[in-house]
Parts: sequence; C-alpha cells; structure tokens
Amino acid sequence: MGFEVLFKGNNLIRLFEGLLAALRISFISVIISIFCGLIVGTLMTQENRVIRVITRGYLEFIRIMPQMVLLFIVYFGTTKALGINMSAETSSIIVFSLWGTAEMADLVRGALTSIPAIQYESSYSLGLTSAQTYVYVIIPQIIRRMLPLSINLITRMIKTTSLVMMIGIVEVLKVGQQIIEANRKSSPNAAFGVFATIFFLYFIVCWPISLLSKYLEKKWEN
Amino acid sequence: MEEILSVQNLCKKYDELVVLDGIDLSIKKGEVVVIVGPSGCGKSTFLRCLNGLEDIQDGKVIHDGEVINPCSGKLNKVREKIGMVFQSYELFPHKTVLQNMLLAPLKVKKADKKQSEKEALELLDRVGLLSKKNNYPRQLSGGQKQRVAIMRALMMQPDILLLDEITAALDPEMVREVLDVVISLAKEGRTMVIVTHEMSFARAVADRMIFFDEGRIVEEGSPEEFFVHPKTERLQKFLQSFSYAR
Amino acid sequence: MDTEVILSYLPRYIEAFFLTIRIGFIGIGISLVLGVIVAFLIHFRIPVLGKIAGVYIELFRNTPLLVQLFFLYFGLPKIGISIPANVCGALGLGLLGGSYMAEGFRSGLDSVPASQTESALALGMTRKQLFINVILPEAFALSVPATVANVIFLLKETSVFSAISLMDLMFTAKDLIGLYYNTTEALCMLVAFYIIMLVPVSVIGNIVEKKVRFKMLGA
Amino acid sequence: MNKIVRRFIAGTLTLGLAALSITGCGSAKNGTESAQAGESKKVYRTLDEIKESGTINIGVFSDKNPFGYVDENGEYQGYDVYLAERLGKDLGVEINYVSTEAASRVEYLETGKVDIVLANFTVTEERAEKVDFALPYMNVALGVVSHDDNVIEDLSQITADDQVIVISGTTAETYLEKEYPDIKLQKFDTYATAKTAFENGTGVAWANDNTEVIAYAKENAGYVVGIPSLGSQDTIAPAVSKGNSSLLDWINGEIESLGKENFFHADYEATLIDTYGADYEETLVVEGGKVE
Repeated sequence: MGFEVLFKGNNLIRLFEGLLAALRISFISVIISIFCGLIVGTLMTQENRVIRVITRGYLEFIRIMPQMVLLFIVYFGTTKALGINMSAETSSIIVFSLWGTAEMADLVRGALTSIPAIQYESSYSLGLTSAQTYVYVIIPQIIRRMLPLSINLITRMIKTTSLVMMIGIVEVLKVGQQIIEANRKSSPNAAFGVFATIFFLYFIVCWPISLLSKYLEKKWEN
Repeated sequence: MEEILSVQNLCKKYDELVVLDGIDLSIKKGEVVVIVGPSGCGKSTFLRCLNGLEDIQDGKVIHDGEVINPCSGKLNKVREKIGMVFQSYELFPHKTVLQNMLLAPLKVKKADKKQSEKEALELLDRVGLLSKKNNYPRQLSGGQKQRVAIMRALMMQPDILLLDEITAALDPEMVREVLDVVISLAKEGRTMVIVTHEMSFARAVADRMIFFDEGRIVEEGSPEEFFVHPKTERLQKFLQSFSYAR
Repeated sequence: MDTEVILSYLPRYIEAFFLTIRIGFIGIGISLVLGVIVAFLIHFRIPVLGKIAGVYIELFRNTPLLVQLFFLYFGLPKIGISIPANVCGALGLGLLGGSYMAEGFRSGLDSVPASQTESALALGMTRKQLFINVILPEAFALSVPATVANVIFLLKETSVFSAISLMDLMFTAKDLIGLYYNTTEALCMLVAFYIIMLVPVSVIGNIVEKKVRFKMLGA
Repeated sequence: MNKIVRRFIAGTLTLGLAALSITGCGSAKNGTESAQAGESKKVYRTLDEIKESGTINIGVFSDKNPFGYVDENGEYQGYDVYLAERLGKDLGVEINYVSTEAASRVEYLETGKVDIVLANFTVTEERAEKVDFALPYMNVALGVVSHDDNVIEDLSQITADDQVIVISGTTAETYLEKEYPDIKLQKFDTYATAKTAFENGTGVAWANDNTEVIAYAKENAGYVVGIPSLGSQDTIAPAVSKGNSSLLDWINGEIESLGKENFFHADYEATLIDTYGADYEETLVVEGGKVE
C-alpha cells in the first residue's frame, strides 16, 4: 500500500520538515494578521466614511483575489516591477498576512459592533481617552470573543499553505509528491500510503488547534 | 455658595427634532439638584450634554471657567472632573470589581497604586461590598453593580456627579441599597445632578427640584414648594400621575 | 498585455468558468443540505448520529480538500467504486462545505436566545412547530453572513480540482502558463473571471444579509 | 431602492480596485518586457557575477523521476541534476537547487531568481520568445500507450467522446494541443495521478514522452505502446534569462566540450538506463549539443 516508502532514508523527517515549513508560515502570518486585523477592524467601525470604504474595499479585494495570483504578484511581480528580490518565504508570509488581516478585520468588526455603546460611554465618562478606551476596555473584551475564531484561521491557513509550492517552497504536500515520484518504480502505489500519512499529519496538527479554540470559546463564553 | 457649573441657553437638536430648547441653569458647589419630568422630556439628554457625551447645537456649558466643547481634544480632561453613572449598571466585564475601580485613577490620573487601592477599599467598605473586591461583575446583583459603578465614578474625585436614572433598571429592594448610598453622598456635601423617577427619594435628597417638559424648564423650586405647592398646572398633573386613590 | 493572446484564451476560460460554477454550486447545494442536517444532529444532541456528525465535522474541517479528493477519485476505484471527475469534485466540495456550513448553522442555532424558545413553548407550540417556525428561520438569519463567506470560500476551493483533472479556472491559468508562458495575460484573465464569479455572490450576499436581518430581527 | 444602488456601487468599487491591480500587474510585466528588450534593466546575473557570488541557482524539477527528483536522503538526483552538478563543478561554485513547477519555470528566469533552468524543458518557439535556450542535451519524442484490449495505433482511432490522458506542462500536451486540437484531453498535474487515472481506465490512451510510455508498458502487464513515436523530434535544453549571453555562451561551450568526453552517455547510464534500458540510449542522448 505504499507505507514502506516513508521509512526509507529520512523521508519521514523530510515530511515533518515540510510540515514545519507550512506551520512556520501560518503561525507568523496569523500573529501579524491578529495585530493588523485589530487595527484594520477598528478602522472599519470608524464613522469616517472614506476610511470605512477603503478598508471595506481592501477586504472584498483580498477575499475575491485567488491567493496564487497574489503569490505570483508579490514573489515575481515585485522583482520585475521594483527590482526587489524577495525570498519565497517572505513573499508567502506577506500574502498570507494580507489574507489573514482581511479575515481578522472582518471578525474584529463583527466583535466591535456587538460591544454595547454603554461600555464606550462609561469609559469616556471616567475621563479615559478613546485610545485608552480601546486598549484597556474594548479590545480586551473582543479578544476573548475573537481568539477562538482567529485560532480557526490558523487551521484554514495551514491547509492552504500547499499553494506555496508554486513559488518554490517545499512544504509537506510537495515532499509527499517528491517521495511518490522518487519511488515510482520501486513502489508504484506509494501514493496511497503517502497521502494517507499527509491526511493524518494535517489532522493531528489542525484538530488540537480547533479543540483549543472550542475550549476557549466555552471557557470565555460567560 | 460658589457656582461650579453654569449652563447658558443650551439647545440640542437631532436634525429637526428639538430636544432641548434653551436651558439656563446654574449649579452651586455642594448643591444637590434633582431633575424630574415625563419620559422623552430631554432630562437624560441634558445630563449627557453636561459631560460632552452629546454635542450641543447652541449655548454653552461652563465648568470651572472652561467651556465644555465635545469636539475639543481635551474633553477627557473635563470628564475627570464630571463623573457620571448610567441607568444600565454595566461595569467592565473582563475586570474584577477592584480593577474596575482602579483603571481610571491609574491610567488617567497616573495616581499611586497603593494609595488608590486603599481609597477603593474604603469606598467599597462604605457600601458593604469590600468582600466582593475580587469578584467579576457577572457574579454581582444589579444593585451591587450599580453601587460599584457609583464608587468607580467617585474614585476620580469629580467636582460634580451626574446620576442618570440609576435605579430605573433595578428590582425594588435593590433601589433602596443604591439610594441610601446617594443620600450619604449628599450629606457629605457632594455636588450632584440627579435624574430620577423616585419621587420620595427626590424629595428627601434634593436641595433644589427642577421640572423638565418638552425640552424646557417649566418650574423650579425647593422640595417643599415643588411638592406641596406646585405652581404650574403641568407640574400638578405630573405629580398626580404618581399618586393612586381607590 | 497582448489582446490577441487574450482572445485566443477566452473560449477555454469561459468553459472553465461554467464548469467551476456548475460543479461549485452543486457542491454548495450539497454542503447546505448536509450542513443543516449535521447542525441539527449536533445542536439537539441526537444520540449516536450526533456523535458521528461531530466526527465528520472535525475530520473534514481539519484536512485539505486536495487529499480528500485524491481518495475519492483515485482511492475508491481501487475498491470498485469509480466516480466521474465532476461528480467527485461536487461531492468533495459538498463534504468539505458541509462541515463549514454546519459550524455556521450551529453557531446560528446556539445564538437564538433562549427567551425565543421559551416564549414559543409558552404559547403551546409543539417542539416541531417551534423548530420550523421560530428556531430555524432565526438561526438561518443569524448564520447568513457565515454562509455567504462559506460560499465564497468554497468557490475558491475549486482551485484544487486540477488534482482530479477538472479544468477549473485556476487549472486553466496554470495550464496555459505552462504551455505558452503568457503569464500576465493568463493571470489577469484568471482575476477577471474570479471577480465576475465572486463579486455578484458577495453583493447579493450583503443584500440578503441586510434583508433577512431586517425582516427577522428588525435591526 | 437606494440600498441596492449603494450595494452596486460597492460592488463596482471592488471591480475597480481589482482592475487597478490588473493594470498594476500588467504594467509591471510590460515595464520589464520593454526594458528587457531594451537591455536597460538587467534582471539576470552574468557569468562573472555568478562566479563572484560563489553560488549558482539552478531551477530543477523535484518530483519528475528520472529527470529531476529528490531521493530519500533529500539529495537532488536525475538526468538534469547530473548535468547541473557538472556545470557547478566546472564553474567552481556551489549549487543552490530551486524546486520549480512547469508553470513557474519562465517566471524564475524572467526575475533572475534562478540563473539556469534544467527542468526537462522542451524547446518550443513560444518559449524561445521568453527565454534563451542553450544547446540541447536530450531528444524527446512522444509515444502513446493504451490498454491491450483496445490498442490505439493511430490517433484517428480516437473517437469524439474518448479522452487521452496527458500531464499538464509536458511536450505531449503541447504537441496534441497544436496538432490535434479536437482530441479531448484529460489533464493531470502529476505523473502519479495521471498513471492511476489511466489504470482506472478514465482515458483510452496516455500520451507522454515515448521513453516514459515504453518504460511503463515494460513494467506493467496489460498495456501496449500502440504509437512508439509521434510527431517530430523535440529536444530538451538548458534555459537562461533572455539576453544573458555571457552565461549562455559559457554553457554552450561547456556542452560541446562535455560532448568530447561522451559525458551525456555517461549521464544516461547513470540515471536513465535502469528506467529505459540500453537500446534507447542512442535515440535519446544528444552528445555535445549535436542532433543527428
């Protein structure tokens, strides 16, 4: 069935290295996305119509644009247009952060609009500035509501990192294809064993993360 | 007594709807002013104009020689001196009672932590909630939360305290707990402007009564004049709506 | 940007566009039905079935569609069940989408305030009437934003169809670039067709969200 | 009604934004194309710059056995890699292998992110417009394998609703797209999926490099190479960024000198012989860049 391929040489280690590459990109991108998402999300709730339209346009644009095109534009486009030679990993982190920030901003907007106006007013009437109000009163409250959802974003991001093979990053799926190909003659049906392992690897990484998000959701639900 | 807050020809409009139509009022230091009136007469909005939560279309609110202007940057400085407690007794849900009390003094006044904590504990003890200092708001009753909200406002040592129908959303037996606190503050000589429906409480605590109707001050006077010999016919009708006879 | 190249690519993109739409929306249809059933099973904690539904959600939410499609299209024939590629694509999308839609509906069901249920019961409604007339409509209204986001997400997930030889939009672009290397034209047409496919969904989604929220919750 | 209108404006706004990005990425590309032709903005690294830097970036396939693949110890192997190792040694530089996909080979060269592409790159006119090909180092002809119960000996046998399986980005696909546009193709993006689909019988035939299909028929019973050679002989050659003549000339000189020591036959024997057998060595190998 093709499982024997995995124990040849350091194939198993290479698979884990590939998974690590995918995880590293996802985690860095999510952290950036949470930070920028908070800012963009807050901007989205401002009365100023211009800011709102721009951030809304950004969200729709990123949601609609296929990620592969973004990868090509950031990785190849920037070299052609501006002469900057970006590494594949930096480009993929930029693209996934752009995507993550858009998704996060939408979550933040939803969370901010669900905070009753009285929280803002009682904070202002104590003399806190609007910046202090956001930092000490509003954001800590939406973080509780948002963190579980942003953890879900990590699993979605991990699953879509397989796209980065288009710009030369060897992640877990690419390693799988390499192993299948390398053993084309010696074990022709290696594909099933390898894909079953990849299925399992993605599961044991993403499932605990979604369990964590459900646990946090329950704990902070009050 | 020296004037602490002066309201001159205050007008407030939502597009065409006139909510406050030229209010003039002067509040002395240590005075307790109670505002009553039918719902929708603009009394709560008036209170929110005093600390800049609502912008005003005309007229001025002067406190300590400074004009309160909602669009100016220094608004939060003004609000340090004018405390307000709302009808919905929402505390900051993610902070304990003590943290709720300490947030503003530490962040706004940059006060010393130990000193503020001592003050906070004293205030909590005064309203019998010292044991609740490390509880979260969700573990408190409405009445308890409202009392903490009042103490939280007091932590800023405001010159004036605005109370906007703070008992409207409470069960009867909790109303008592909260109003006793307000009465004790009045005895201490706190300057307060109170909007309420609790007539007997108003009569007990007020130095001066004001009757709002359709965005104007209709009648003003000491509690005795106000309740015993109401002059205007509208005030008489309003007071009757509170008494029941079989 | 060479228009002659664009014109020569146009027929293939149009064909791929309709394939993506056709299989995409069949898959989304399946995911909606599956989502409601699974959300129902979990929300009302039906014994055994509820557990299976829970496992289904965790399994399909935490693994990539590409791998799921691989087993559906290449694995099943090894045990005698061979499904044509387009059916396989719709089924794969439906199964993956079902787990996401179920999450959306479940959170919708959970956020129907208990007072609604109690007041309906107080009116003497049976549990079935209660579910159909009160809970379902309100849960549906609350989960419209999540559902719209899922529809867009699923339409973009069709980009892994190349694994099972379905010529969707993304595969057309990659294939054309691999053949003739007119990368700019191929990518710009890809973006254009994604816009034509997704902007209406997003705009209609917003309208439905506003209408349903207004009709249902009056706010 | 104005809500719908406002929504429509928001929609067109996103369209506008996206169109902006298209013209953005469009102009970016046009900018370089004209610049490339005008030689004003150099993207690639010349021979000397590569030598100075001490490393050469070579784009290879990492999942195309036996041409470019990664063995179980994580080392790059294959016919293309064997040549790359030698180029690196003769240049006296370290080699940095970059894993490429069929669709990104040209982009890598157009942005100078790799210096040479050695990824089973078949020479065609369209591709020659984008990159400069060096001398060929392998012949490739196409072949078609089919199930032994329905052997396809001529493409005319293929009916309208039959499908021929091909791998996206291969010479077979290019050839059939150009010469037989009305044959329905079922395209896969990896060898493994194409092979499994063919075995599951979703296509009547599988068109690929003739060496591949012959090797496949040899290893698996029940399959016959009905068409051993299809269309003209194409060649596989190294590619460099357009205009990088210093590197191109060096490679061509290198290929010619390697021809003298029969290097490419040695390469064949080291990497391809156990897949395709000895009798294909002559038809496949191009020694010293000279095609008979």
